[in-house]
Amino acid sequence: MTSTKRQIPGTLVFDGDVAQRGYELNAMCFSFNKVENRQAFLGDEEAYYDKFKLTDAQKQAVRSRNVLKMLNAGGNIYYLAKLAGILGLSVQDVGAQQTGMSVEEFKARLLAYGKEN
Amino acid sequence: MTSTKRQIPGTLVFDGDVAQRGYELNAMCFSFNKVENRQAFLGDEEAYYDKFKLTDAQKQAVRSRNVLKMLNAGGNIYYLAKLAGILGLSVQDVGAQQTGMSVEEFKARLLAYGKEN
Amino acid sequence: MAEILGGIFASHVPAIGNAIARGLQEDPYWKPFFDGFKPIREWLERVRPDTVVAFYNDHGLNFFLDKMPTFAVGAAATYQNSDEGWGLPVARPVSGDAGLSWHVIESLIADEFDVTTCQEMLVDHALFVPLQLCWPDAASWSFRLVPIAINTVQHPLPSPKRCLALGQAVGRALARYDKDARIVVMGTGGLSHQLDGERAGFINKDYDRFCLENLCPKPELLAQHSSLEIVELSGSQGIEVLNWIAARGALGSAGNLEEVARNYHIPISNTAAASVLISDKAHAKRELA
Amino acid sequence: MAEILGGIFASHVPAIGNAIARGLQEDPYWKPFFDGFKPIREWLERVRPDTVVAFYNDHGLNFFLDKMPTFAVGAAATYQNSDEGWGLPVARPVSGDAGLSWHVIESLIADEFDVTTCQEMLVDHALFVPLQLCWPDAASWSFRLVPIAINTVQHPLPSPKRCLALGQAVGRALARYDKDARIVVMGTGGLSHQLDGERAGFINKDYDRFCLENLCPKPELLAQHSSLEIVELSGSQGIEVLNWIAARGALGSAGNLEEVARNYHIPISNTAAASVLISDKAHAKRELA
Ligand SMILES: [Fe+3]
Ligand SMILES: [Fe+3]
Repeated sequence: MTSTKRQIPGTLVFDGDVAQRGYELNAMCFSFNKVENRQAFLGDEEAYYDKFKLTDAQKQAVRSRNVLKMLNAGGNIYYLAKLAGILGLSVQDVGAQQTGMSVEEFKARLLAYGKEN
Repeated sequence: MTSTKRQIPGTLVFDGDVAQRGYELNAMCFSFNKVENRQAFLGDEEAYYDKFKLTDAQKQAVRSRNVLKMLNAGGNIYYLAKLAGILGLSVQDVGAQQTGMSVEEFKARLLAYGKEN
Repeated sequence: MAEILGGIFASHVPAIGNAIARGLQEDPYWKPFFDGFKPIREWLERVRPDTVVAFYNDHGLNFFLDKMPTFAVGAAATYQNSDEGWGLPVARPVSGDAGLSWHVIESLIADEFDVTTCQEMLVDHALFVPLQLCWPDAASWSFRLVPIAINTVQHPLPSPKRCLALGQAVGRALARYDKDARIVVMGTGGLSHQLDGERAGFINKDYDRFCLENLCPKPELLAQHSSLEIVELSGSQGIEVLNWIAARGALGSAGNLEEVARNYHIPISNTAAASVLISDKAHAKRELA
Repeated sequence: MAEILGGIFASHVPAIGNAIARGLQEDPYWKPFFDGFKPIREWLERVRPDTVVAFYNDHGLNFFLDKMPTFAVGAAATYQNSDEGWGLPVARPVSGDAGLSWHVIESLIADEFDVTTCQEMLVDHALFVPLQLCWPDAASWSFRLVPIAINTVQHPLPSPKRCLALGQAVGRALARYDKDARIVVMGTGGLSHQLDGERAGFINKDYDRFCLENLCPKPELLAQHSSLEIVELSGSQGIEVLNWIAARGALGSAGNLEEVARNYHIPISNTAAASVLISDKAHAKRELA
């Protein structure tokens, strides 16, 4: 069904192709529901990558703290949000990083939506 | 939907009512996919019951090695089969016990099906 | 006999849970959103439901990609919240209504909905945040819950049309339930928002207005788009409106319904946040008589 | 383009796996059953499939009652067997065909089947026993697998009618697949047997004959009963014939099909055991041309 995929601007649809690519990364993020796993990650990131058999692209994306790269490596935002939490990033921080804005600009844009008619 | 349930002779349909009643027992049996759990059960049955929070009816049924009692306590045969394995019971042993036959009689009955026209 | 009193529709982002934990209801950023729940809480005090049937989506607490159901119906005795990884306080557990759950499951399978049945089910902020908004005093929670999870995480998602049909089938099952139950239906999530990608921060007020205008009188209009069309219109998390569509389906025919309250406020976190209360007129009449 | 070569239907009880492990194929008790696979193996050598799409039911290896799907479609790169608790040797893993799996999943969700998607999935004897019967030399397994699990464990089960429709929808998806694939469909389990209750050891030859007679030409007759009616007719495990019904659905219209081999033997363990091979005439004609 790949040939007829709908293209949505600025949006990577998390479908089977992406889900296959990102399985290990998402499995790692899913493990962060448990505090001992979050601590293990913070204690030794590289060992934790290997425990979940992350691909090189996934490792590089996480090392770089770049959310767009994590998405391209197959990460799903519902699971990546748990990693963002560990890294101390709010959803505004994540939004700003992906859109190339400062966090203040990103927040101002959201507030502006509320003020326009 | 309890009022309109179909009654099938000699058969306890594993539906929501039974599944609720037997959840802990079936969870215990599901754990027997792992050899270390089978060994833990064999090492200390009573402690293993408590680990899975078996109800008194479930404990009594397993202690008695009586399959019909296990079914009445909510056990599902797909999971109970793993317990039967630990107890060294074949499906013919289990069939004989439930039907009140000797194992030889039970096997003979199965063979007879094949010989009749 | 069971009766459906009405339906509550509410956003569910974790930041709201955080604001509740920190007591920010009167803070200028939060007040316009929290105030939307005043009429809902007043209504709930009046109609006294004892059962909540809630459509929501799991955010990676109970379900992972190893076994991702399209529709999952809870059939547990109790629903626990749990650590989701980002520091939200763990909510008090809620009692289940396993008898009603199994009635709904029997009915859905007979109607050819291929649901996954969950006798254990951790429930995340997507349900506990709206419950806290509606019943701020968790210590007094006396209602029983039937949670129904819809996949909004991994495409292909169910179509809006299928979600509406699921809700309608749940509504028929509830109407046939022969035990006493005063039921409120709930749909959580939305409205437009997107957390991921170059389009992060996307909000579409026109589409949100379209949803709010048509939810009560013409839900079939919300079901005219495909799921991918809604992702485009409403954002990759705006698709959580599937939960609203299913919940609206459970309320049945528009002729019996009345919109009692509506609130829409931007922004809450990255989200166009909303709350809606729809009540069943027939129930209201019975109460007066 | 993908083509469906035919379908294989086979019992799957663990005792068969045991007999294979112990090399009892020529033992007088086992020979009448194993001999039924000779024509199937010959046919497989001739048509050389590279893909197996298999309908089966899990026996408590991959799924538990915490999350019990009605229909689950595997989308893994590899399928592992694992210890089921009763001493069967663990089978060699099989490669998945994740591309085909996702194609089938997209198609099923579009057709309003609410499947659970499994990117990891342990597969039990119910699939590995039939694979070993068809391809005794596991070292040479070169086909790729798409497993589809049907709930036969916890009622309410899907209706036979719904299972037939599921199979038909899978068949349509396979026919539309635009990559090369030589596909064999498989349905495992049955025929009549019952392990539990005072009726343990129950076998119903009349009902089994009815199934075998109608499977190829008139599968809709097998779908005329409810699942509970089949439990009564065929035993509480005889209901595994749901897998056969779905697999038959995937083969499409009877006019294109031909029954090539059939075997029925009582008893294997507590079961009326059977095997059937149905081939696609159109494919056979293309091969000759
Ligand atoms: Fe959400
Ligand atoms: Fe079986």
